[in-house]
Amino acid sequence: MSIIRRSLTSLLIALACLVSVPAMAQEDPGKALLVNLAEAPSSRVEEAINAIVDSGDERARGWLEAYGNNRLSRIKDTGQVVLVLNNRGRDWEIADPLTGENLGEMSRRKLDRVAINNAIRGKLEGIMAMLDLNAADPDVREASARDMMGKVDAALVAPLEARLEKEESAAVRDRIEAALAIYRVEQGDIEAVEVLAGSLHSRARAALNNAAASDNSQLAEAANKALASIEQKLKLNKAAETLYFGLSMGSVLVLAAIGLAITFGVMGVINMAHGELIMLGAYTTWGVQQLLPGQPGLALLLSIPAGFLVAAIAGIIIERSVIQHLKGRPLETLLATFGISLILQQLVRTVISPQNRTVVTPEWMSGSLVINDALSLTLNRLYVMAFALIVFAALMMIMRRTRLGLDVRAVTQNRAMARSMGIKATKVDILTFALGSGVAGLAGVALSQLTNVGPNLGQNYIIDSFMVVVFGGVGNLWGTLIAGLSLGTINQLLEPWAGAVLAKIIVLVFIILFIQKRPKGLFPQKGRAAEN
Amino acid sequence: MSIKKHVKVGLSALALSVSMHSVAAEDPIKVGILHSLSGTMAISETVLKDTVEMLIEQQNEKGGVLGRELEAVVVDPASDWPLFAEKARELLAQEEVDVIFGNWTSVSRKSVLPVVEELNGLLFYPVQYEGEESSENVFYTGAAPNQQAIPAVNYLKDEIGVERWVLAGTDYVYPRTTNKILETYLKDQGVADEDIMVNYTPFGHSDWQNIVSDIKSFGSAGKKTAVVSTINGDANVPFYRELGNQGISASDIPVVAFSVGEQELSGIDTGPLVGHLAAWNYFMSVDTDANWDFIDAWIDYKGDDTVVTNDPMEAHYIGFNMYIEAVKKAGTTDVDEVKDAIIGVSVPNLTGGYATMMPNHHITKPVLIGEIQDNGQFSVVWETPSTVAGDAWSDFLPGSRDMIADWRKPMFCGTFNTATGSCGASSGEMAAEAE
Amino acid sequence: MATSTTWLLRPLQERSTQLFLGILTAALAVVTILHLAMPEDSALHVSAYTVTLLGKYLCYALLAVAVDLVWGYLGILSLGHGAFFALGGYAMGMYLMRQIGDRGTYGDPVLPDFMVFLNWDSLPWYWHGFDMAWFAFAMVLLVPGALAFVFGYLAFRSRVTGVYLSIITQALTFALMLAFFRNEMGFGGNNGLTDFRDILGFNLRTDATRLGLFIATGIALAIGYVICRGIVTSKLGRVSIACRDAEARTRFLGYRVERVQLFVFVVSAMLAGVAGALYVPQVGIINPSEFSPLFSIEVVVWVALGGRATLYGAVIGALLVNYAKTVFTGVMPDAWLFALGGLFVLVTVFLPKGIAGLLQKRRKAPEKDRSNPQEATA
Amino acid sequence: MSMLEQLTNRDQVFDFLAPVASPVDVRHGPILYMEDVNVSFDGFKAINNLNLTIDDGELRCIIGPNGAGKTTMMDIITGKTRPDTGSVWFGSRHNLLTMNEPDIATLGIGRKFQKPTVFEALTVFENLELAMAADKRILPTLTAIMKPENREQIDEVLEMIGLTALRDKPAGILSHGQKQWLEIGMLLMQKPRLLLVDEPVAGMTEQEMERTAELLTSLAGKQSVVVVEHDMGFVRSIARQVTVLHQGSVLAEGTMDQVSNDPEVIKVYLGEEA
Repeated sequence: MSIIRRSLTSLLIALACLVSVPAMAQEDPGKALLVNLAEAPSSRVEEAINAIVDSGDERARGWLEAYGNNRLSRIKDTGQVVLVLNNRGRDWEIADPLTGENLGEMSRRKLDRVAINNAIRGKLEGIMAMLDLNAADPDVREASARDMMGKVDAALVAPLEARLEKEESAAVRDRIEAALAIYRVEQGDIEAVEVLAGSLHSRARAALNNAAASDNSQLAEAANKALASIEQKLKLNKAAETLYFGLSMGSVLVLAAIGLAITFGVMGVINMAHGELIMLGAYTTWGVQQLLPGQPGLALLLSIPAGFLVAAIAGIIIERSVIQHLKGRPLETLLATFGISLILQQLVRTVISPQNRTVVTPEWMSGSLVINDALSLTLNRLYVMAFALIVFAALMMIMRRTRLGLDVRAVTQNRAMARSMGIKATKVDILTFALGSGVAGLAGVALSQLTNVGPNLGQNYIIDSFMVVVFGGVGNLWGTLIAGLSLGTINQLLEPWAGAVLAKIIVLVFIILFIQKRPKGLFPQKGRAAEN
Repeated sequence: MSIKKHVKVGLSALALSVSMHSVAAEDPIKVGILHSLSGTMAISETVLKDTVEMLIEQQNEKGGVLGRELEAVVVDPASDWPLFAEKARELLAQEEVDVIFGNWTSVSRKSVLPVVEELNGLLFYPVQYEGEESSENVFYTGAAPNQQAIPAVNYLKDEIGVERWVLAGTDYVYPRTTNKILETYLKDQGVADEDIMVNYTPFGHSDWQNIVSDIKSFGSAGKKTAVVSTINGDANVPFYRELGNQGISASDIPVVAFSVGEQELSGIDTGPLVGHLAAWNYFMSVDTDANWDFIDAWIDYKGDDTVVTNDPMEAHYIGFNMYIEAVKKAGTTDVDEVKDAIIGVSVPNLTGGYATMMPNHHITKPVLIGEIQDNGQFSVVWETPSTVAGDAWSDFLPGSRDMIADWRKPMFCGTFNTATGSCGASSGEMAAEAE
Repeated sequence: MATSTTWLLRPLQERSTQLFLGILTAALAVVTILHLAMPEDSALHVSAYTVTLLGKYLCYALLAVAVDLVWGYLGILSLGHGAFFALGGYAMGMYLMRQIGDRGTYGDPVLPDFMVFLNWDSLPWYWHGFDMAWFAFAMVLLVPGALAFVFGYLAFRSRVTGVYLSIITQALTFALMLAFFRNEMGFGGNNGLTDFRDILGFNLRTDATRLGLFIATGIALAIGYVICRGIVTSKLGRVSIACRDAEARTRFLGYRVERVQLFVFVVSAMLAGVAGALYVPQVGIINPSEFSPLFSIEVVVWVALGGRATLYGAVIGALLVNYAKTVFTGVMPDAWLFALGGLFVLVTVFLPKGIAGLLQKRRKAPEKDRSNPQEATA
Repeated sequence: MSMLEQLTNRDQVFDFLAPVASPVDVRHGPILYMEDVNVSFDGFKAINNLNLTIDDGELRCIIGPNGAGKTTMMDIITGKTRPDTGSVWFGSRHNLLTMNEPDIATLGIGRKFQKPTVFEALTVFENLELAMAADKRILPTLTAIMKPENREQIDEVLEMIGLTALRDKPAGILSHGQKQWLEIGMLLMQKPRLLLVDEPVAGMTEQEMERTAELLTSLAGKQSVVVVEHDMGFVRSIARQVTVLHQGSVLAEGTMDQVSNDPEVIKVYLGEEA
C-alpha cells in the first residue's frame, strides 16, 4: 500500500532521470514488454510482469508502479501504451513510458486502462518490495521487508535468502527472517515458529493461528505456546492504544470547544454559529490547497494563519453586525447566531457546493508512527493532538500574560468599572470575539485532516462543544481542556463494550447527572461574583 | 391586537392554498422533483435534481413527448422527513404533477409512500435500497439487495477467497436489512458464526479509531478477511481515512462498499484507498459511448469538467426514459394507463445493456464491482455475465421468503404470498383505496 | 368546589383570551366550511392538503405555547422541548402502529413490520397496552410528564439555572435522539413509525378524518392556551414571574421556587406531548429527527419571534415561521434558508419583544402581559 | 407621619401588625441565638467565631466596616449560606441550620436585602400580594383568590409605605427609596417574628429616613428587628442596643454611646473608613 501511495511522485522522479538518459535505440525492448502486459488476459498477466522484472530494465520499477497505480493506458486506435500523468477531468495528460516524453492531452474517451486488480496488485507489492530490498537506504529496505511479511511465496524464498546473506542492517535481517519464517510456518516448519514467537505483526499472528489450527499436533502445540506469549504483549498494547484513542478524541473535542470557551465562556455569547466558524476554517484549508496544487503540506501550514484570519474576520462581522446589539441578553444571542449559522451553511452550499470537498493529507501526516507491530499511532491524530495543546497554551498565554487578556478579564468581570478605568470595552469585545472565532477557524483547519469538509461539518461539533465547555465550567479554559480530554477518554473506554452510540449516550447522561451535582461545572467561578 | 395578525396568518394560509389551486396549467407535462436541496441530505440529492432538470431539457429539445413540453416543478423537502410527505402532497394535490422523481433515504420514501398511494401518483425512486417493499405507485430504479449485495459477496468469496466477514454499517434500515440478508446467505454458504462480525454506527460517525482497530485484529486471525460496508454518506470519509492511517490496505483487508460512489469519493483523498471496492450497477468509468455521451452532456450542463456521475443518476436516466417510453406507449399521462404501459418497457442503460421494468416495479440491472483508483474513479474488475432482475422480497428473510409482487392484472398485488396463495393485506387494500 | 376551578375560568373573562378563542373558532369554522361546502374546483375551496397543513401549524403553535410558558414566565429556556413533543408523538405513533394489526406488509397480527423483518420474535414489554386507545392517550401525557418530572426534580433541586439548564436540556434531547436512532430500542430506528392506517376506527387517509384531526388540534390549542393563561393570571403565575426575575427574593418570601418551577415545567411538557400526539397522525410519520436539538432551538425562535411571555405571541410566531417555511421551500427552494436565517437575526436584533411587542407598543396601557428580555435568563 | 404614629399605636385595630401566633418558642430566652459560627469562602474567613443573641421584641442595630460579615451573617440566618461550624437557633425549638430559605421564611424570619430587590415586572400591589402571609404551596397558590380582607391589608400597607398612588405601576419604575419602602412593606405583609433589615435607608431622603426610623421603632416590641446600617446618624436615631462587627466576629456591644467611645471600635473605624 505505502508503495502504491508513494508511487506517483517517485514515478515522476524516475521519468525525470529518464529524460536525461540518451534516447533509446529504434526497437526498444520495453515497448514489446508493455504491449505484452497491456494485452495479456488476466491469466497471463503474472508472466508479463515477471518478464518485465527479469528484463532488468531500470525503467521496470517505474512501469510497474504506474501499472499498480492504474496509470498505464492503451490508446484505443493505435494500441500504443502510454503513461497517464494526470487522470482527472475530461482530457488526460499522457507521456511515453519509454522516453518519458510528454505527449500532451488526450480525451479519456480515447484511452483504455490496462486492467489490474487486488490479486495482481498484491503480487506486485511483493515484487516491488523485493526490488526495494536492494535500495541503498536501510529504512526503505526495512519498510519493504515489512511489506514482504505474508507476501513471500515459493518464488521469492531463494532471492530473499540470498539477500539475507548480503544484508548488514540487523533490523532488516530480522524482518526478512520473520518474513521467511511466516512462509515456512505455513509450510509446516516447526523451527520457524520460534522465530515468530516474539513478533506482534498481524501477519505473523495469522500464520501462527493457522498453524495452531493445523492437524500436525507438535506444530499446533508450538504455535499455541508462541501465541500465548504474544497475547500478553498484545493486551498491554491494546490498553495503550485505547488510551491514545481517548486522548486523540479528547483533543479534537478540546479544539472544537476551546474557541467557544472564549466567545461563550468568557463573553457569555451563546454562539450557535461556532460550528460554522469551524467549517469556515476547514473550507479555508481546502481553498488554500486549491491555490497550491501539489503542495498539500505547505498549503496546510499556510492555512493555519489563513484559517484563523478568515474565521476571525467572519467573527468580527458577526460581532459588529449582530452581537453588539444584544449586550446582556445572552439567550437572544443564541437565537440570532442560530440564524447566522443557517445562513452560513446555505451560503457554502450555494457559493461552493453542497458536496464535500477533498482536503488532501500531506505525506508527512498520513500513515502512522510505528511503536511496534501491534501499536502504531496514527500520525494525523498525533499532529492534531499536538496542535490542540499548542493552541491551548497560546490561548493561556494571551489570557494570562498579555494586555488583551487582562482587559478581557476586567471587562467580563465588571464592565462598568473596566470602562471607567479607560478600557475600551467595545474594542475588547471585538478582539475577544475575533480571537474566539479565529480559534474556531484553527479547529476547522485541524478537523479538515480528520473528517468531511462539507456544509454540515459545523453541526456535528456544535453540541459536543457546548457540552465540553459547560462540563468544564463556563469561563475556565483549564476546565475546557480537562473536560474535553476526559470526555474523549471516557467515550473511547466505553466504546469497546458499549458500542459507539451507547457510549455517547452514557457520556451525555453522565454530563446531565454531573451538572446536578456541580451546577457550575468542573471548575466553577468562585466567590461573591459568581453568586449573581 | 394580536388577533388581527391571526386573521392575516389564517387568511394568507388560505390564500396560499387558493393561489396554488388556481395554477394548474393544462398543457405541459409536469414533472415533480422531490430532492433535498438543504439539510444533511443535500450533499447527495442536489445532483439528482440537476440530473432530472437536464433530462427534461434534453427531452424538450427533442420536442417533448406527445407533442407536449415537459416542465419541472422543484420543491425542497429540506432533509426533513415529515416535510417530504407534505411536499409530496403539495406536488400531487396542489401542483397536480404527472410524475415525481425523488427521495434518497429509506425514511423519506417511507414517509412519502402513503401519500403517493392515497393520491395515486407515480414515484421513481433512484437509490439502492433494502427491498422488502413493492408499491403500485412506486418504481424502484435503484438496486434491490440481490442486485448489489449478494453478487458482491460472491465476488469476494470466489475471486478473492474471503472466509471471514465484517459487516459494518450505519444503524438504519438499509444496512440492517442488507446485513440480515448477507448473514443468512453467508451461513447458508457454510460460514461459521465466529467468522462474521457485525457492527453498527450512528449517522455521521466521525471517530472510527476503535472500530478500525477491532477490524484489524479481527482480520489477523489467519483467514482472508473483507469488510462489507453499508456505511452511509458522511461517515465514510473519516472511516476510510482511519483505514488508511492504521495501514489497512486493500490487499490486506479489502473493503467493499454499497453506498460509496463517485460522488462520495469526490470528497475524499483517494490516494490511500486505491484497491478498495464498491458494488454498483453503474460506474462513471464504464467505457461505452452511451455513457461518454451522458457524461459529456452532464459536464456541459454543469459547465465544469471535473463533475462526476454516479449510479443514482443513471437510475434517474433509466427511470426518466422508461417514463417517456411508457407515456408514448399509453398515449397519455394518465397515471393508471402509464402504470400498465410501463411494465415490460425496456430502455438502454449506460453500461451497454438494456434495463427492463419488471412486473414487481423493479428493473433489470447488471452488477459491477469496481476498484477505487487514485483519481476518485472506479475500475471495473468484475461484472455479472447478464443483467439481474430486482427482487422486491428477499429470499433470505424469514418474513418475505414466500412473497412476490406482480402488478399485472389479474394478480395485481405487491405482497402475494405463494405459500398461502393469497394477497397479503396491505398493498392490495391500498390499491383498493387508491381506486 | 368553585375556588379550585376559578383559576381556569379567570382567563375566560379576559378580553385578550376571548378574542383569541373567538378568532381560533372562527378560523376553524371558516376552514371547515370552505373545505366541505365549496366545490372542489372553486377558487375558495380549501383542499385537504391545506387542512392538514394548517393542522400541523396548530400543533406547532401548541408546542410554542408550552415553550413560552416555561421560558416567558419562568425564565427557563428549554432547548429540549422537542423531546417531550417527540415522546408524545411516539406514544401516539405506537398506538397507530398497533392499530394496523395484521394489515401490515407481513400480516403479523401483533408485531409491526419493522420488527418482523429485523426478526424480533415477540413484542417488547413497553409496547404492551398501546393497542388500547385510553392507555396510549394516557401515556401521551404521562411519559413526557414523567420525564419532565424526573429531569426537573433533579435540575431544580440542585438549582441548575440559566445557560447550564438550557445546555443540559439540549443534552437530554440529544441523548434521546441517539437512543431512538438505535434499532435495538425497538422504535423503528431512523425510519421511525409510519404507514399508519386508522385512529379510533377512522381511516387516516380520508379527508373527513383529516378535518376531524384539524378541528381536534384547534380545540387542543384552545384548551392548552386557556390552561396556560389560567396559570399565568393566577397568583402562581405571578410567583413564577417572581422566580424568573428574583429567585432568591422569592425564596425569602417563603415560596419553594424549585416546586413552582417543577410544576410549571411538567405542565408545559405535557402540553408539548399533546402537541406531538396530534402532530403524528397528521404528518403520518414520527422519527428520531423530531428529537434533534436544532428543532427545539427553532421552536424557541418561533416564540422569540412572536414575542416572549405573551402566549398569543408564541402562537403567532409558530404560525408565521412555518407558513413562511412552506412558502419559501416551494418558491425559492435553493435560498429559503437565507430568508429564514435572516428573519431570525433581524427579529432578535430589531424586535427584542417580537411581534407581540410591536402590537403592545401601539396600545396605551399594556395588558398584563409583560416580557422582560433583560435578566430573566441569567 | 403623625398618621403613621397613630397607625402604629393602634395596632389592635390593624391586627395584621400584631405578632403572629408562631410556633417559635421564646418562653425561655432569646428569639435568635448564634454560637461559635464560622464561615469561609475559599480560604477567606467571612465569619469568625460569631456569637450573637437577639431577645424577643428587641431592636438591634449592627454596624461595622465593609467586609465585616454583616450580610454573610444574614445569609446564614436566612439559610442562604451554611456555616462550616457553629449553631443557629430560632427560639429554643428551631435549629435554623437544618432548614432551607422558604421554611425559615414561613417560620417568621423576614429579610430586606442590601440592594433593594422587588419584582420589577410585577405591580407594587402584586409585590405585596406575593409577600402576604398565606399558604404558599403550589396548588393553594394556583387556586388562591383575593379575599376582600386581603385587599384591605395590602391597601393599608400601601398607605403606610406611601405608595398608594403607584399601586398598579410596575415596581420597576419606582425610585430607589420607593423600592426600599416597598420591600419594607413586603416584610410587613409577611408578618415575621424577626425582621432582618439590611441598610434600609440607603438612598433615602431625610424625611424618608425619619419615617423609616419611626416605622422600625414602632415595630420593635411586637417583633424583633435587626438593622444593619452604615449611616451612623440613622443608627443613633433608633438604636437601643448596638453590636459592632469586625472581621467576622463581635468587636463590641452596648448602647450607642458605649460603643462609639470604645477605643477598639474607634481604631477600626478610623483605620478603615468613616
